[in-house]
Amino acid sequence: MANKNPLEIELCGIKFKNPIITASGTFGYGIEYSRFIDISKLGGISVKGLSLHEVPGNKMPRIIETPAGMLNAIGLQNIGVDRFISEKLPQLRKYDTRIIVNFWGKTVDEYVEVAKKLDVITDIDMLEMNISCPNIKEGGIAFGTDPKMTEKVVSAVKKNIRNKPLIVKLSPNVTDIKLFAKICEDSGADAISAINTLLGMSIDIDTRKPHISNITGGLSGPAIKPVAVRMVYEVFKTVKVPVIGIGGIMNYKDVVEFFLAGASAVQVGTANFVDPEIPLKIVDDLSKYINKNKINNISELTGSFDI
Amino acid sequence: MANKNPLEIELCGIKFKNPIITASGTFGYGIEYSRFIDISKLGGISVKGLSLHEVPGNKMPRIIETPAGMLNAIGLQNIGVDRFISEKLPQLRKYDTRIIVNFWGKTVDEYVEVAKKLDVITDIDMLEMNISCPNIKEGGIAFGTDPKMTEKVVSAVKKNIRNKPLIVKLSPNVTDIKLFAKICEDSGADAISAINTLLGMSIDIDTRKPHISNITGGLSGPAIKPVAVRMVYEVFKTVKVPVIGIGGIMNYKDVVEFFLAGASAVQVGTANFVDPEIPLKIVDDLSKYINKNKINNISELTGSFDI
Amino acid sequence: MEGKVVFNKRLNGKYYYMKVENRDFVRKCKPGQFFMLKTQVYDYVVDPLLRRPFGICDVDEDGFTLLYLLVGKGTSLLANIEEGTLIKFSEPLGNGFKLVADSKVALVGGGVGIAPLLYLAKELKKKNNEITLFYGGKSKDDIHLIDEFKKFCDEIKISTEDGTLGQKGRVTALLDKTASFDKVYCCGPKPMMKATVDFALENEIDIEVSLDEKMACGIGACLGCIIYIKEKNGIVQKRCCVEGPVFDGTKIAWERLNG
Amino acid sequence: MEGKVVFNKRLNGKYYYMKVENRDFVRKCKPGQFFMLKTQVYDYVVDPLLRRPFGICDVDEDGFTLLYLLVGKGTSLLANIEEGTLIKFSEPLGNGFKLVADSKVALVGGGVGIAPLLYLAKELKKKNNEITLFYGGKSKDDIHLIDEFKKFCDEIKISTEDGTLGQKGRVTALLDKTASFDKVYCCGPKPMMKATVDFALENEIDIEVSLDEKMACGIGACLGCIIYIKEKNGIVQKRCCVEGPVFDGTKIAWERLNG
Ligand SMILES: Cc1cc2nc3c(=O)[nH]c(=O)nc-3n(C[C@H](O)[C@H](O)[C@H](O)COP(=O)(O)OP(=O)(O)OC[C@H]3O[C@@H](n4cnc5c(N)ncnc54)[C@H](O)[C@@H]3O)c2cc1C
Ligand SMILES: Cc1cc2nc3c(=O)[nH]c(=O)nc-3n(C[C@H](O)[C@H](O)[C@H](O)COP(=O)(O)OP(=O)(O)OC[C@H]3O[C@@H](n4cnc5c(N)ncnc54)[C@H](O)[C@@H]3O)c2cc1C
Ligand SMILES: Cc1cc2nc3c(=O)[nH]c(=O)nc-3n(C[C@H](O)[C@H](O)[C@H](O)COP(=O)(O)O)c2cc1C
Ligand SMILES: Cc1cc2nc3c(=O)[nH]c(=O)nc-3n(C[C@H](O)[C@H](O)[C@H](O)COP(=O)(O)O)c2cc1C
Ligand code: FES
Ligand code: FES
Repeated sequence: MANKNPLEIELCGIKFKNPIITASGTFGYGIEYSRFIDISKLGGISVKGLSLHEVPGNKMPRIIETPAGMLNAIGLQNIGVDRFISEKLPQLRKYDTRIIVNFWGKTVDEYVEVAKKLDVITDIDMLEMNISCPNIKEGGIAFGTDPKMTEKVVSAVKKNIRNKPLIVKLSPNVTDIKLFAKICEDSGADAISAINTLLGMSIDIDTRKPHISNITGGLSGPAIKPVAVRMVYEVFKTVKVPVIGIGGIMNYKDVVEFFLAGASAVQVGTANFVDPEIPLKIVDDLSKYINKNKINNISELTGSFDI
Repeated sequence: MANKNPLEIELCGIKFKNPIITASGTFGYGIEYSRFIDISKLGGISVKGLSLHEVPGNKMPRIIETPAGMLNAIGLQNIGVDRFISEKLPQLRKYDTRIIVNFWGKTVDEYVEVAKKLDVITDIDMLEMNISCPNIKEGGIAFGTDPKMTEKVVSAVKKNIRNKPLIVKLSPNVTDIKLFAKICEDSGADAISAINTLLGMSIDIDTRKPHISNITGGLSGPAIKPVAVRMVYEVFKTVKVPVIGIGGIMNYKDVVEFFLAGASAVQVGTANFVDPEIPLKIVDDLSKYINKNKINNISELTGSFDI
Repeated sequence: MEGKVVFNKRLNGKYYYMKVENRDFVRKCKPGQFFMLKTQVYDYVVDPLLRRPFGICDVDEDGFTLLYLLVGKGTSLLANIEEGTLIKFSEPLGNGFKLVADSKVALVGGGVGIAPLLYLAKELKKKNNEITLFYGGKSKDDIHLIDEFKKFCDEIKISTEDGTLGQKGRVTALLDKTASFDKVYCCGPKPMMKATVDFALENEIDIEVSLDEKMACGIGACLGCIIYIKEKNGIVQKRCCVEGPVFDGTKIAWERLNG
Repeated sequence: MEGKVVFNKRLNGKYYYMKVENRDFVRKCKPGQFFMLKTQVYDYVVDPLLRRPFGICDVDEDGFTLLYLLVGKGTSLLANIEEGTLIKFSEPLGNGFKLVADSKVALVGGGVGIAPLLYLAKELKKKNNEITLFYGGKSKDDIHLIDEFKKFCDEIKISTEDGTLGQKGRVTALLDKTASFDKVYCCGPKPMMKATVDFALENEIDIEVSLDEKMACGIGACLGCIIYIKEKNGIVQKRCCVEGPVFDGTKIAWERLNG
C-alpha cells in the first residue's frame, strides 16, 4: 500500500516501526542515549542483560579496542530485574519504541525466575534470553555452548511464561550454530538473535598482562561481521522462527546484507559507542535505499540473496 | 651466551634462525616472493597446502576484503605433492630457511599417502597437517571439527611417518579448541599450529549475491587476532608440545603478544599481501625489542604473561 | 557535533595542542568536562574504531582546545590531522569541577593531566580566587602552556623529576611547604593524585580530582569505565564518564583503581 | 617502494588523475603492467587492509600516473590524499602488452579501462606505429586525457552511450567500419572486450586485452585472481597478476570469467 511504512516489520506478532534495534549492553537501559538522539525513532531497544539480583560485574579494566573491534569483559553488570522495573522502565516507557529485555541467570531456576517477573510487565514487549555470555569468571555460562543445557534452559523458561515472545540469543563460539538454533526452536523459542560476541584475548606487551582483568572478553564490532552474517544465514536456513541479525553493523549496507542473509530485523551494538547517531542514520539511509530500489517493505529482503 | 642469536628457536629438535614463519596459502610455494624480499632471512616458510593430486580450486570470485581482514575461498588449489617435489622444492631449497610443507586430503588414506611422500624428502624440515579448511564444497573437511575424525587422521599419519615432525593445524570453528589440541597431542602430534581461518560470509548488496562463489570463506587478518591469541593461550595451557601462533599478525608487537600467550613460534599470513616486507620488518623490530629489553632468547617470552 | 581544526600544533616530541571551532560546544561546556573525539576522520574506515576521551583544555567564544600526548593509534592519527579538516566529536560530557569563589586555591597538575586545569583556572579567576599552580613533569619537555596559565594564576610552581625545569623532584613535594589553601583541584597520574589527596586529607582541605579510565562509549552505557567510591554504606561503583571524571578525592577507593 | 604524490586531481565527479614520483619505478615498468597501491597511508591503521591494483597510465623520467575511478573504500581514501604525501606501492607487476613496430594498430578503451592505453600509445609511437584510438564511455563524463592521447594517436574516435560526446552508441560499433589493423589492444568492461575480441577473430587480427580480477596479493601467491585460458590440452588456469593482466584475447575462456 502506498502509505504503509516500508520499514515496518512484524516480529512474533509485534509491530516495529523499523527493524533497527539497539543491542543489549551497548545501549544501557536506553535512557542514557536520550540526551544524544531521539530514541523514539528506533525500532526497538534491547536493554542491558538483567539478572535476578544486582551484579557488580568484573574488575577493571573491562574494555580494550582491537583491529576494527573491541573486547569487553563487563561481567554482565546490571542493577537487577526489580530495580530495572521500578527505576528504569518508567522512564524508558515514555519513548515510542519497542522494549526488549535481555536477561540471564546462573541456574535454570534463576532464568525462569527473572523471566516470570518480566513476563507480567505490560510495558515490556519481548524477552531476549542471553545464554551465551563468556564473561563470567565462574567458568562462563555453559548454557549456550552445551546442547543439553540449552534445551533445558529454553524449555524451562518457555514453559513458565505466557505473555511475552521469547528470543534466544546464540553464542558464535560453537562448532555448529545450526544445532543450537534447532534446539532453541524445538524448545519453544519464538525468535533467534545471532550473534553474541566471539571469545577473544589481548595482551599488553609493556605490562605483560592481559588488557582486561578477566583475561578473555567478548569481541564485537565490524571485525566480526563476516562471522555474524554467515551464522545468520545458517540459522535462517535451519529454523522457521524469525532471525534477528547482530554483529558489526555500522551502516545501512550492513543491514541490507544481514537481511539478504536471512534476518528479519537487526541489532546495532558497538556502533553506538562510535557515534550514538548511527542507528538513526541507518534508519534514514535504509528508507532511501528502500525507496530507490522500489521495495514495498524491507521484509521482502529477508533471505533473498541469490546463490 | 654473548654471540648466540637471541631470535634462534628450536622446534621439535629443529633449529630456526628466528621464529617468523610465513603461513600456508599466503606465501605460495615461497619462490613467488623471492623477487620482493630476501626469503633466506625468514625463519621458515609453510608452503601452500598440498594434496595427493593437483586441485583446481573453487570458482571465481575467491576473495573479498572485510573490515581489517579478508575472506578467501581459494578451495585449496595446488599443484599436487609430486609436482611440488619435482618443480618447486628444488628452487625453494636454494634459500636458507626452514621448509614446512602444509598438506591435506579428502580421506584418511589420502592424508597418509601425501605424508609418506613428503616424509622421505630430505629438503623438507617439517610437515604441517591442515585438518581445518572450510573451503571444500563437498561439505568442508570434517576432520578438524569432529574429535573422532581428528584422532583418527592424526594417529594414522603419525604411524606412517618416521623422519619429519608433524605439526597439526587447528580450526578455530569449534566449541572447544582445547579438546582438539589434547586429542592431537595424544595422537602423536609433535606441535600444534593455531589458528586457521574463521568461517565467514559477505554479500554484495548491489548484486544480491555472495562476494565469493563458494558462499562462505575463511576469515583472516588483524580482525581475527583476539580470537587467535585466546586460542593460542588455551592450547598452550592444554598441551606440552610447542604451539605455533597464527592469526592477524602484522608487526613485532603482535608477535610478542602471541609469545606471551604461549607461542614458541609464529606464522605471518595475510600481512604478506599487505606488504611482502612485513615478515622481515618483524624480524628486525623483534631483534631491537629483544636487545632493548635485555632478553637472552625470545623463547623466554613463551607463556610468560602475567595473570 | 563537528568542527573545523583551527590549529594542530606540535609543542614538542610527544605533546600537541589543537583548537577546534564550534560555538555550540563552548556554550555548553564547563571546566573539568571531557568529550569523545573521533580520531578516524573517515566514517567508512573502521580502524581505530572507538572515539577517544580528551579533557577540555581551554575555550573562547569560537571554540575549544585540547592538549594531548602521543600514545597509540588514535593520537597518532590526531597528530596528523591538518588545519581546516572537519572532525567529529561529542558534546561536552561528564561531571566537571565545582567552582569556589573568593578563595585561595591550588591547582595540581602532572604531565598531560595539566590539560583541564587551564579552563578551570580561567573560570576560577572570574570568581575572584587566588590561584597557585603546581605543575609537575618528568622533564622540561612535559611542561607546556605556561604563558596561558600566567594569565590566570597568581603563582606558578614547577617541578621536574630530572630537574631540567623548576625544582628537581616530584610536584607533591612542593605542596608540603604550604597548607593554607581553601581547595585543591588535581589532575595527573594516579600516584600523584593519591599523594595530593593524602596532603589534602592531612591538612583538611577540600579536594577534587579528575580521573581517567579507558572508555568505549563515554556516555554511561557500556559500564567499561567503573570507579570505586566510598559511601556510608560501603564502596559503590561510579562511572568515570558520567559521575566523573571529577570526584571528591577523599572518597575514591584508590586501592581499587586500575593502574 | 614509496613516492611523493606530485598531483592528485579530480577530473570530474568520479574520475581522478594522480602522479607519483619514483625514478626507480619508471626504469622498471612496461606498458600494460599494474602495481599494488596502499591506499591506507598509515601502517598502523589496518582498514582497509589490502593494497589496490591500478594500471600504469603514463610515465615520464620522474614518475608515473594513474587514472582512477571512485569505487569504494580504497579509492575514496586515494581521492583524499593530498599532494606531497608519501605513499607506498609495489614495483611494476604482471605481464604487459607485446609491442609491435611499423604497424597499424587500434587501441580500444572503455571507461577507466583507458588507463593503461596512454603509456601504451606513447611506446607504440616510438616504434613507428600508426595508432587509432577507439574510446567509449557511458557519457562525456567518462572521457578523459584526450589532449594526452593526441600527442601519440593519429586518429581518435569517441563514442558515448548517451551521445553526449562523439558518436552515440557503443565503441565496438565504431570498429565495424574499419578492419585493416595489424593488431588490436584493448582494455575495458568485459562485454566490450569480448565484443572487441569477436571483431578481431572475425577479421583475423591479433588482439591483446588487459583483464581485471579482484586481487589480494598481486604477486602470484594467493591464487585469488584466476583467469581461464584455452590451450591445446583444454582450459587451464592463469593468474591475472602474473601471467596477466594482458592476455591474447582469443585464448580467454570468456564464459568462465567473473562478472
Ligand atoms: C576523561 C578523560 C580525559 C582525558 N584527557 C586527556 C587529555 O586532555 N589529553 C591527553 O593526551 N589524554 C587525555 N586522556 C587520555 C586519552 O584518552 C588517551 O591518551 C587516548 O585515548 C589514547 O588513545 P590512542 O588511540 O592514542 O591509544 P591506544 O593505546 O591506541 O588506545 C587503545 C584504546 O585504549 C584507550 N586508552 C588508551 N590510553 C588511555 C588512557 N590513558 N585513558 C583512557 N583511555 C585510554 C583508547 O581510548 C582506545 O580506546 C583522557 C582520558 C580520559 C578518560
Ligand atoms: C590489473 C588491474 C588494473 C586496474 N587498473 C585500474 C585503473 O587504472 N584505474 C582504476 O580506477 N581501477 C583500476 N583497477 C580496478 C581497481 O583496482 C578497483 O577499482 C579498486 O581496487 C577498487 O578499490 P576500492 O577499495 O575503492 O573498492 P572496494 O569495493 O572497497 O574494494 C574491496 C576489495 O575489492 C577489490 N576490488 C573492487 N573492485 C575491483 C575491481 N574492479 N577490480 C579489482 N579489484 C577490485 C579491491 O581491490 C578491494 O580489495 C584495476 C584492477 C586490476 C586488477
Ligand atoms: C560492552 C558490551 C556489553 C554487552 N552486554 C550484553 C548483554 O548484557 N547481553 C547480551 O546478550 N549481549 C551483550 N553484548 C553483546 C551485544 O549485544 C552484541 O551481541 C555484540 O556486541 C555483537 O554486536 P556488535 O558487533 O554490533 O557490537 C554486549 C556487548 C558489548 C560490547
Ligand atoms: C588466501 C589464503 C590461502 C590459505 N591457504 C591455506 C592452506 O592451504 N593451508 C592452511 O593450512 N591454511 C591456509 N590458509 C590459512 C593461513 O595459513 C592462516 O592460518 C590464516 O590466514 C590466519 O592467519 P593470518 O590472519 O595471518 O592470515 C590460507 C589463508 C589465506 C588468506
Ligand atoms: S565509557 Fe561507557 S560507561 Fe563510561
Ligand atoms: S592477486 Fe594473488 S595470485 Fe593474483
